[in-house]
Amino acid sequence: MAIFKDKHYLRVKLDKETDESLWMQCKSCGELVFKRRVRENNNICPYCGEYFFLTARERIESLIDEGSFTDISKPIMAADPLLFQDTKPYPQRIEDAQEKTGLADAIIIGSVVISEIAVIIGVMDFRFIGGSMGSVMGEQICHGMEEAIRNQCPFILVSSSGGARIQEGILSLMQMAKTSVVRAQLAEQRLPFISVMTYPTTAGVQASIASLGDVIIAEKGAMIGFAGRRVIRGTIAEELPPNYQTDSFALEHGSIDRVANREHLREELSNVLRFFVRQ
Amino acid sequence: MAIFKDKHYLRVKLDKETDESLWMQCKSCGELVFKRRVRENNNICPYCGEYFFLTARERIESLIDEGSFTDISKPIMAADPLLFQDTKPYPQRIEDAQEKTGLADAIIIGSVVISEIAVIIGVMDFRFIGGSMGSVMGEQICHGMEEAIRNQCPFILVSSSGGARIQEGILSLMQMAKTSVVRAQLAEQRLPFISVMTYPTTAGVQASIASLGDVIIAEKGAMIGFAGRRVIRGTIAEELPPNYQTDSFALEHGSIDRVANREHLREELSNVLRFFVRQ
Amino acid sequence: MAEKKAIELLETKIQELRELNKMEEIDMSGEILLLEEKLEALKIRTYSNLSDWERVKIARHPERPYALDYIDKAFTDFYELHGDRIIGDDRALLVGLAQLQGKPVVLLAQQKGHSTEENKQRYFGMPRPQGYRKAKRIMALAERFSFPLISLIDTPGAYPGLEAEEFNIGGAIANNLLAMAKLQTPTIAVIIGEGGSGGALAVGVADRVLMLENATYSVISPEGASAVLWKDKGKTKQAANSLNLTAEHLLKLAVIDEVIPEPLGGAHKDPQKTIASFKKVLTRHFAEVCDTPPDELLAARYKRYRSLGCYRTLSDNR
Amino acid sequence: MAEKKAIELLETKIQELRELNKMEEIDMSGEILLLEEKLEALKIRTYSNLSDWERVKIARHPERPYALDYIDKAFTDFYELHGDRIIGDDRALLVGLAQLQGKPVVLLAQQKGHSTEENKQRYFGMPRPQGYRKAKRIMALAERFSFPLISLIDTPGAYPGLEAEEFNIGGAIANNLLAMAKLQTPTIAVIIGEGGSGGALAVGVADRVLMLENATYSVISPEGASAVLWKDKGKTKQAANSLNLTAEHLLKLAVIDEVIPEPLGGAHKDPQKTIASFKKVLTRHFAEVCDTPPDELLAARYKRYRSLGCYRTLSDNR
Ligand SMILES: [Zn+2]
Ligand SMILES: [Zn+2]
Repeated sequence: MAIFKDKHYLRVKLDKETDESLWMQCKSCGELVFKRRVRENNNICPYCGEYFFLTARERIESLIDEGSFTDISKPIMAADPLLFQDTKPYPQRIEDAQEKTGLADAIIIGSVVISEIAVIIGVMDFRFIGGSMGSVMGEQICHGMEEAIRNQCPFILVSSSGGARIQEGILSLMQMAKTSVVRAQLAEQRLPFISVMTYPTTAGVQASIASLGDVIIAEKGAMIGFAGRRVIRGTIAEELPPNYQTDSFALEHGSIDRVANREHLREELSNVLRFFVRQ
Repeated sequence: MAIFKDKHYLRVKLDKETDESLWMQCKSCGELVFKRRVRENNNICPYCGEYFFLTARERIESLIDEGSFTDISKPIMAADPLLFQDTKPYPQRIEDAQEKTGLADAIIIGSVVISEIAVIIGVMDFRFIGGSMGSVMGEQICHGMEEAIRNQCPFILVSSSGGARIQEGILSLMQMAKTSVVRAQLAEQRLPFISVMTYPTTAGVQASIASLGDVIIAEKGAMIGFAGRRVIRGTIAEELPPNYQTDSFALEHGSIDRVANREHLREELSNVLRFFVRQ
Repeated sequence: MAEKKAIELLETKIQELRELNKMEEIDMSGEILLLEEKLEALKIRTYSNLSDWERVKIARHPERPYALDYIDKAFTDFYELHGDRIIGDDRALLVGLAQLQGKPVVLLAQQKGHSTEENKQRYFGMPRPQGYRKAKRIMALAERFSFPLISLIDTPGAYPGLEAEEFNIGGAIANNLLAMAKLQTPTIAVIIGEGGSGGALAVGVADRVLMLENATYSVISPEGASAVLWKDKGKTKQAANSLNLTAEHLLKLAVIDEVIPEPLGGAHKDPQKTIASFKKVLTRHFAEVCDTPPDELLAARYKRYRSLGCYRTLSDNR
Repeated sequence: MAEKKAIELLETKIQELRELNKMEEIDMSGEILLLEEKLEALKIRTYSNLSDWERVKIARHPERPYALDYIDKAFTDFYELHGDRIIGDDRALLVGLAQLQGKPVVLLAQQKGHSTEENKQRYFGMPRPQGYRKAKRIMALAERFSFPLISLIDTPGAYPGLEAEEFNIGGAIANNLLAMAKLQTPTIAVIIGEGGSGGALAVGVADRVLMLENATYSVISPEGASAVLWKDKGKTKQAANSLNLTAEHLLKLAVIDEVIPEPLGGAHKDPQKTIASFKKVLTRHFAEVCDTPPDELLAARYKRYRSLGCYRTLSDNR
């Protein structure tokens, strides 16, 4: 675990795959695109508008005033309380994910400035075991909210998660309760919590902290819901509409406040934050 | 208005029609029934079980410990703030209803005992201009809740109303707000409010005080809802299910807590009150 | 009717003279002034004695400014919030954040459609339970952050339909009344068009209730009253005149606090002027409620609604 | 398997001897005693080392007592309340008032069906948003009247289906977690059968969390874990053993406070004894929480959930 040599262990390194070649082919439209151009375009294909995953660090950069990010994540990483082993031991899985992402776990907590407003932000990284929420993510989210309370500033959470970290069993389930009780403290303090749902915000994360925003904004193209297509088809063989669990489905059914394109998300946050922060 | 000669102006006299003959024909099954037998049976047809209207006073008697009723209604009656005249002047309509029912308006407020528990009860009388809620009913309901606060006892409201008293225009609409603000006081005082919905509990009454019970019990056969069949068919020509706005419809759609047969309503109230009254 | 035609003719004539006046060699300013005076007099004669039924028609006029027109012009930075978090997002009752005089406020706005397509989407301005529950959710937000709440009321009534009944529209309205009774933040309601019964009141319990001059607010529509009370669809005008549904009447009945003047002939004759008038009155009340301690507001709100109604006391010996 | 057969045989034999014993001239009591001792030893050997997967099967046993069995026997005067006041009345999550030791309590109870018909009605014990919102409504009632809240948890999970998604089941669960975090009344949750993930937790945030000996509580079913992690439906047993989903494990992980003993072989072997055991443990905790000032309860509840989880601290020089 050489990546943890300095205090800034959460600094994101460029994804190796990204560096191997200068060009990539868009999976959606098939066009060959210069990678840097995609990166500079918020990981959106300049030809067809398809969104590719943003790493947590890229996401942060895309949302904040330049250079305003300070990593304030707690210096923690996953333990292995259940000595869990599926196709590989859990510690091995963690190490692999850390190597791949340069992250300690699937979330970064940052102190940042958005349109001159200081906020605490938490951003998930889907590359890290599907952005799954285990003890570390739960603790980091709570830590983020507590930092917001300490600084009396807004809290933003950008979700990208398939749900709970199964390898931590019941302890990952308990993170739903844990983040909720701290969220109650944030409400008590009358501090705003803006929840941003991106692809995907599902299961345990959607059924807890992500759905508890004072304002909930979905990124265009997000997947939002509790039980996935596969589970529903497996359980009850029900016909599902084509827009099932898309951003438009969530908006139509009243689960979220707004949908924003990735390129407008920063402005969106700036617009909503202004109401909550007394100048 | 000779009926108001003494202080006990709200004492119900027997409905004249009831006294004209000893027998009545059930509209539902067609059987000829001895009227007294119907009356003693809570105005339920002993042959087919059809419910006939109960007067407010009959309703009270059917629910309380014998002899425990004291009329504590405010000594008020309708004014004519709008000088309203439809097919007849509003004061005339009021006088006719008073003559017919022996009531000052469409509700009685009583101090009563149910299974040895002292409660304040409000009971509407559908015979009085369709149990419509005008300024008097609004004031009486508030008065009843305030008496419950004064006595620190539960409040029960038995609704039987087609909605607002149109002849008082906007002032009747305002009774929805008026009863709601006083209901908030009752909640503040942590005193229970049991709402009993009978045939019919609709429009302005259903969309305000009647729907704000801590527990809502419908009498079997009640009609419960906001917009009547006629309005809906007039506006949008929609197909309505046969059980539209029945007690079963309300239960199925989660608008009420329970349905009770008329003959069990007293026991029902006794059962629920026991939870809220510390012995 | 004849007077309205005359007004239109005069207006056309004045316009023509103005065109002529633009040519350098012709000076018609004297004639124009004369005609304008005549027009003003005629307008006053025609519009200042509008019957209640005529006002009903003005309140429903399809060119009358709707909620979003006020939001666009009298507020800044409208940021709409969607959805009740339960069932759906009602398009007849919009909610959101906005700024008024540099202060954040929460808006509840009943919005009619300008086209058939839009009206279909907005259910002709008739909110469903989804709308009322969205409003209730946003009331909680207003309370948490001490945002004043401003309602713009313009609806024929709550939507009557099977789905609405299935989703307990009566209960939704009732719970909004209760929520607004207790809401720990300043609240202002403005009836800008039609104040249709419980569907209007469900967002209308407030510390200040203001009303446009030609808006209406009624327990039932004149058509409904005509059918229910007279059993005769032809008594609509009579019903309108009986219901006391205009701003003038409601001020006397102490149901509203102030009438917001409209241009002669109604808001649609000059939307800009109407909205300016709206803003002027609103901001005055807004400043007042924002300066009042919350406890006082709640006590006054309680007193206001507790005392609404009109009845006679019975003496013992009558 | 062979041991279970032996147990059944022994039980039959003892029963036969008891019949014989009833005849006056025959005294078999010595033999009976002997066999009973043998049976007990065999049972202990068989059942006290149940694998986690065996416990999963016991937790799901169709003859296991369900919520209403506990309500009937351990509480009095159950008075069910129906409906979420919004959409409908869920039959997989029952709520109501009841008395426990002469005190009124609010019950939340996940109820499975005993027959196919009943299971259809109860969605196999999988609550829909209607159920969770009904529970939330009743939490507010509990708070208003300071009724302690007791949850009986027994569900494979929240209902996965289109309707549930349309009605925002995730949001409904999330809002229950938040409500239970803040609830100003004593709360106890008892996992009596299956504690299926978020669907269980949504009524399970409490001051005390108790669990029947053979109940399970897990972030995912063994079948689900097998499919997701091993991509192999055959790894169910292995998944069950990995998930730490039994009461014994959960006590060690500080997720639950106490294990409620079951009769040997599981609750279904002796429901009466199970319910007595349940009542004994429950009432002890009930007395404790009722005697604790609300502020203290809330502070302890906060601390409890705030500290759940297990992670390593990174040192700077690793
Ligand atoms: Zn492309
Ligand atoms: Zn009959």
